Amino acid sequence: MSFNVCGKSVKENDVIIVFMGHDSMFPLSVKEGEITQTKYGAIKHNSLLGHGYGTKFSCTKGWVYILQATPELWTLCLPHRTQILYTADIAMITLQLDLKPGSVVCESGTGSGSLSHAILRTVAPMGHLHTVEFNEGRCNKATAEFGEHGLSQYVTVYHRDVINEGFPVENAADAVFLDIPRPDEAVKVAAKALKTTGGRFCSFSPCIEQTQRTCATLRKPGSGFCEVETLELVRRSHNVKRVYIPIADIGIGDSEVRTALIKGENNTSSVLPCAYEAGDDMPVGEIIIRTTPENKDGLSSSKNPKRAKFDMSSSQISQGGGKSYEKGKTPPAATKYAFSTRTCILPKEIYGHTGYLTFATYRPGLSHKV
Amino acid sequence: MSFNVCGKSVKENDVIIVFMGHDSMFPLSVKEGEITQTKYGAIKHNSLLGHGYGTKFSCTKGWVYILQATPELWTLCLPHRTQILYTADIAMITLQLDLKPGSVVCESGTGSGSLSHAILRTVAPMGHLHTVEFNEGRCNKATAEFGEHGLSQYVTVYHRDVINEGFPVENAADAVFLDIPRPDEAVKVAAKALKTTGGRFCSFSPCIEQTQRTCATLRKPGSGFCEVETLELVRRSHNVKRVYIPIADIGIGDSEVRTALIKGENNTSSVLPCAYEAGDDMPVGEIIIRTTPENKDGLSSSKNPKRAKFDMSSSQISQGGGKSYEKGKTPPAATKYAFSTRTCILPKEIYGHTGYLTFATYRPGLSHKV
Amino acid sequence: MEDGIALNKTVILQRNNVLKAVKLIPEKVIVFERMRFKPENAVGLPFGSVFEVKNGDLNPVNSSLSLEEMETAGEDNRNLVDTHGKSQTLNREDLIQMKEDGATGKEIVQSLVENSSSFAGKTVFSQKKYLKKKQKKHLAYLQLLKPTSRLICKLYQEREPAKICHMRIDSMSQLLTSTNVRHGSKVAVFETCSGLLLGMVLERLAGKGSIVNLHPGETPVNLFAVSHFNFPDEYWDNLHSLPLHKLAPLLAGNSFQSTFDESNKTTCESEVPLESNDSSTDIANENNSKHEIAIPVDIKAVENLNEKACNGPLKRKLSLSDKEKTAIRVERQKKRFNHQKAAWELLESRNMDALIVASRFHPTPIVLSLLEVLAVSKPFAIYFEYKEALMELFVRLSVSGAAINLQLTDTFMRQYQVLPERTHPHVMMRGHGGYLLTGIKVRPFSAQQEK
Amino acid sequence: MEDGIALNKTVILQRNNVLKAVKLIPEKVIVFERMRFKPENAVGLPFGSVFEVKNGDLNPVNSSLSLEEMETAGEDNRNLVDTHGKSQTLNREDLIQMKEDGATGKEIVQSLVENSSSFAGKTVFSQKKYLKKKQKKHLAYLQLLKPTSRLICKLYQEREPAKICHMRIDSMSQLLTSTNVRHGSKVAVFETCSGLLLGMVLERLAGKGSIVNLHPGETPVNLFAVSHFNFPDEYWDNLHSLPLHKLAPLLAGNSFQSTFDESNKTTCESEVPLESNDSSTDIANENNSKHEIAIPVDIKAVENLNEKACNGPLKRKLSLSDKEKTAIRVERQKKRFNHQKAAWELLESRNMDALIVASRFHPTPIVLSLLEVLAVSKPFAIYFEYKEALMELFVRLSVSGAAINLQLTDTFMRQYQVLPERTHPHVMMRGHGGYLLTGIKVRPFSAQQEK
Repeated sequence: MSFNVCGKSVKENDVIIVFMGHDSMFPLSVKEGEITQTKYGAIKHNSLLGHGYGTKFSCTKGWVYILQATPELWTLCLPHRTQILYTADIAMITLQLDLKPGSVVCESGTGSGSLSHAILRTVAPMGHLHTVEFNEGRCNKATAEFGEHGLSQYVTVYHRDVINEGFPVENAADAVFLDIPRPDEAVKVAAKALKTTGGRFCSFSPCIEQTQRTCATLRKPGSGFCEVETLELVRRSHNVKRVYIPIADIGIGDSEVRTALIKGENNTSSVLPCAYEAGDDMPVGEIIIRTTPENKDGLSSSKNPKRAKFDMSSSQISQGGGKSYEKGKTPPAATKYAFSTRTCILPKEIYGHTGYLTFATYRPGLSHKV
Repeated sequence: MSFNVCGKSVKENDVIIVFMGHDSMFPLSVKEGEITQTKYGAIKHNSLLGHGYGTKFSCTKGWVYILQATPELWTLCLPHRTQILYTADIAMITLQLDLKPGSVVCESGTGSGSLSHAILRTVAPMGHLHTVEFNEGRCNKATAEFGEHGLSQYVTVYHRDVINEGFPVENAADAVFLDIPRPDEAVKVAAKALKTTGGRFCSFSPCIEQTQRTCATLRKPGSGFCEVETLELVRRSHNVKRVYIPIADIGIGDSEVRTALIKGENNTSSVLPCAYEAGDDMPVGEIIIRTTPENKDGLSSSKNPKRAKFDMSSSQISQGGGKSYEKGKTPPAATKYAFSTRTCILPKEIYGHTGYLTFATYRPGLSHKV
Repeated sequence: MEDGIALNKTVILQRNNVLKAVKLIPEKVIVFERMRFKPENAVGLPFGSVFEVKNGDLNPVNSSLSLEEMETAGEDNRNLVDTHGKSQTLNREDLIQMKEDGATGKEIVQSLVENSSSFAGKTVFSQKKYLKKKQKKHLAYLQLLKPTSRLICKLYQEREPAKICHMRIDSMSQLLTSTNVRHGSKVAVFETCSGLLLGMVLERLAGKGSIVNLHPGETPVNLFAVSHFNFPDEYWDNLHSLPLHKLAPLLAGNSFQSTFDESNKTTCESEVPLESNDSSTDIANENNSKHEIAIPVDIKAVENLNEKACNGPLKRKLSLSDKEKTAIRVERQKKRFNHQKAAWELLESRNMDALIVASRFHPTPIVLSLLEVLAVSKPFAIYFEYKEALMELFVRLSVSGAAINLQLTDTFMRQYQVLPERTHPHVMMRGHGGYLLTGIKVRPFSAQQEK
Repeated sequence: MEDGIALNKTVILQRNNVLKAVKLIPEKVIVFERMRFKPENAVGLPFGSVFEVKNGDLNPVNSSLSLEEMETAGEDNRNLVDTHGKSQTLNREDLIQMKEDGATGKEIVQSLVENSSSFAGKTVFSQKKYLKKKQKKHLAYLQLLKPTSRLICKLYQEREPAKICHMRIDSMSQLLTSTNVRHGSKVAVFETCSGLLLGMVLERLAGKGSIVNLHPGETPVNLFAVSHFNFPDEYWDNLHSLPLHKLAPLLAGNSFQSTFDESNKTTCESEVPLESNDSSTDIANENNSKHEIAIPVDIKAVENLNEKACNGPLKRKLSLSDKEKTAIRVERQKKRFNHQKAAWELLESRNMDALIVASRFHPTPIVLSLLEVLAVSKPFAIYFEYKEALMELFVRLSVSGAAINLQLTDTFMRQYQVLPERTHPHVMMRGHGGYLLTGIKVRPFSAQQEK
């Protein structure tokens, strides 16, 4: 397989993704006779041949999933040679650069090729990517990777200094993307590379200073650029979890107290936890009643306590829990409650910033905006 | 009442908050004999006297709540003379400036007095606020307001240009707060105002350029400042709503189809909406079944359709809905479903930016950081 | 497509960040932002051209109105006295009179400046701000832009968010990227986003590959957004629509013939979608009827346009004889039948490359069913407005083992004002923006060496 | 309190953004970031002083180590060849030997630079970065800071977020502000945040007003954070603790006498909190036992410290006779009884000025009950880690009409690196941060002229 053509099962020279877990995957180029070691044991490439994509593959100490490579998976596990661009930014860049099959794109620098693969996916097979990188080592590695991924015919990698030497094409690009230290100094060469009939421009900068200079340069009268916009994306990935929230004892275990509160003149019945019977207003969760009050440490001893479960919005609570005391049975406060609900939890640490994206339209001679 | 002393009911000269709705409140200074017009009719001040705070007050065309003034309510309804500071920023400033009763604070500019009231609440009665404003009109209005609010003894308002003339006190302040166009030029006078034993500094700037210069000035060797930190707060207020999500017809109404899917070899039973019976995994909502299929436009005609309600995590669904077809009754797909859940919705537009807060510690002679 | 503004094509009108998509029909008056004009004068000019509306026509202008750049700021306001609008001596009636007398926008703005007692006392910054405000209001300038995914997204996001389930442009971009949509993909789509997603997918397929467009009711309800893209006719051949309620029969192993024999009767009798039972569908229908089926003149065009008619309606009416109407209906039904058959066969092969769902319906039953037709190792992406529904789907998919790399995400999109001395995030931002669930379908049971 | 570093007071230790609160006990060795030292040398110096640890002692230093400022950046990296750490000729053993030979941190860093083959080839920026990294690692420098609300919040937020229910500093600040806490307020608090909130409230009361500290179980579980503030003794007089499970009897109209007569027996027999039935309380208890009750020497101090003991435990042990122990226990119980009585009376008057709840327990029953003791027109603020519980409370309060100005909020807190040419938000930020519900209690029924 390559990034460009997909079979249903693994073939010699395919680049596959070995998926061991959400944050644990790696790319593998399948070569007859080779063996790759993983934490789940060895993978013999020969036994990979013909294995169906998207199915489990047994190693000696466990199993993994074998997946077809996509630019998105590649982004998650490519060898980092530089800071790379991630999915949210890549998606926005692709859309805002108006990319589609047939687009001609100039990129600098190539870096680790994270964005390049996504661009190629979108512009192939009729389009072309001219990608410029001034670090020779990276340049060579990227070229090799594109070859391995079957993308060579859609991309040309150039080793050059874009600011001083410019892009390799003129009046040819539909879009230019910059991810370099001094993007403002490359605005001119970007304009030169773009078609005189117009095109789109994007610069990615981690720092606001580069962004400020780039915007100022783009807005200079006569630059040919207009519709300058800057934005920033913070993508957050949520974990869905069931949480057990303990319900504190406010002292309604005593039946006299309970009676006084509910029937008394204090008008407080609506404010007490017996209000959990209210039914209709009850919400996004359920009350768990530990029916064996002896089991004092039920919650701490197990994350999934054996429980009698009652949904508060159904009428069952009144039979199994809440209202029972009114029928003369044991007051439910003698048991322990916990509230259970599904919730979304953000990871403790998240990426709070990747970079500023500055977009502009190149429209020489028409650079005014109403 | 004043901001500083609270009675239980309204007295002459009290400044009260007339609360008509979440985004609709205004302050009122109660004066015998006066009348104030509202959209719910006239408020005669005489009948306000003695009215209990936190209770409803009837106007001719409706009613309002009469509330005690607090700095937070004042912030929501004060007369805007400038851009004002809001609760999240105010709270952070108060905490990070180490304010407490007894603190001496210098502020510039006074602006509309939104922050000033919060500072006074915290530093009174032992502390003092020196607040500087270079616009004479605002200066006078703020002075008058502080008087009206019973705060005069804790605050002094100065009409001066803080950058050129400095703060009115030297070696006296525990904290300095700046909200002026060129805060970097006031760093020196801030240092002068602060106690030589040390203190805290904060500058609020809407733009990053001011923030950059302020940080650079604070970090200059010999400035006396250290622990420079910049942060930004975006506070979002959620609406809690019940939403009704329609369930699309995927064509399981036909009992043959249903039978084939559930009992067939296609192994797809787990993927169908009858899977709503699964029970334990069901979630944060409920299915509403419109039991009268004739009532075709039930959902559109009313936001709260008359409904037979079944909670999906209770076993009742199997009797009332999902499983019934297995017992030879009408397949439930002949009825229409909707899924109902509580959710949080952000307003269409929210404040995405107020300003950058830069904090620093003044510690002359010890301005290094390990 | 690069040839510039042309009649019978859609353009995007822009004035002061207000966007509108409109088809340029010869001689037909366009109304936009209180301006009324015919399109003819714009024909042949490049996209991006600026026009002033005068006497109901578009007049190309080339003045540099770049008011964005104001070099200085931060002047203080110690001497500012708020005049509460009392400094302007021209009143509303004066302005109306001037316009009736044929004054241009520029002349009006000039008069306003001359009659402002406070203008001279303002700082340079304030003067420019004042000028800009007045020019915005009084200059009848507008720009004609080329419709692109980006602009059409922006247009819906800003103007009619309810018609695209309140999706923001960042979610839209991620739907396409995370499902690896590209030239030649076979994509299953269920959307109630006015066709916007279909249009974006069609653009990336660029004439190769296929879309199976599942839709509620009997006929595709509202594909208005697709018509904005000015796609070449052959693009439409890749769009195959099928009612969602045919999905369960298909999955149950029924044949196309048996499933459609019955329902076709119903379809012929009533063309009204059966699912139109809430307000949002109603709006869609209304929209649909507004832009009714195009009626072509010669017989070749009939075929072409009818084909489009099945997918995306055009906007023109002509009076036709009953016979002609019948012929067109028959032709249309045949086309639809062929597309439905193609859709059926694509789904039956259970080998789709991507699945995208973005609708106002609960995603769980739809996604769980459509996952059946997605090939293993292929990505899917689901947008929904409320987190709770996606949380449910997330848990179901996790438990089932049918998908890996599951991610429930939202994106915080901040737009910035980057101007000298005034750089900061936009003060107002869109709050409500929806959630995405993405993942990759796998076969959960172990099958070493499945070939 | 401004007098600088003193023994028997708490200070905050800081090194490379790592904070720790520690009480300076005479002659007692402090362990912090692998450094071990006695506190004596710091006594009398101003807060903020920097020390180097040498031979188990603190040595004041005044070198300007300000490495934050690096003036240039943006040099390109075209000639960079990654050496993967092979450029350093000193190995780990060499460094250990140097330290054993008594080399200072500075000397070690200097050697590292001299033995780095790539240092000279680096850009100025990279050189500084390298130096900073090495200095951080090898210089045994630390700073002694004054404990303030801000630093104690930061400390818990960074080091032990679970002990303060994962509350961030922005939420903490808003809890105090939105409830209008000030000198003289009567505040009802229910927290399981190690006493951090109680400490912050006590600081703002500054010796006037009262806190009623409701707590789960029979005795206040963990008030460790309060002891960090170095409050004067009289501040503690304002803190009155009462078990939460006395709340319903109080609201039911029971008398203090009748409610406590029974339960006091139990209390005397078992001091273990009854509510300690999940892991988070267990941690708290452990913590509590680690910092056991201070045992004073003279009889006056007994009273003082016992009082504190009821509220916030100190850290010292002495061996005492059984008789002394009994005397102390009796004294303690008497104090506690008085505080409970004061708390009871405050709540009974149903005239509290503010209500703050921030715990790991479901807020609904707690808040609905405690609202009963809040005066009308007074604000309350509730923190909870999960949105769903607050959504529920929000709806209940809305429906009941008992509160207005209800706001369910979360805050997006972004920290920035503002350095020349390198200004941007921090790349990593805290994700999970909890939610706030704020509002004002009102009397929902109409009562014109209630006096």
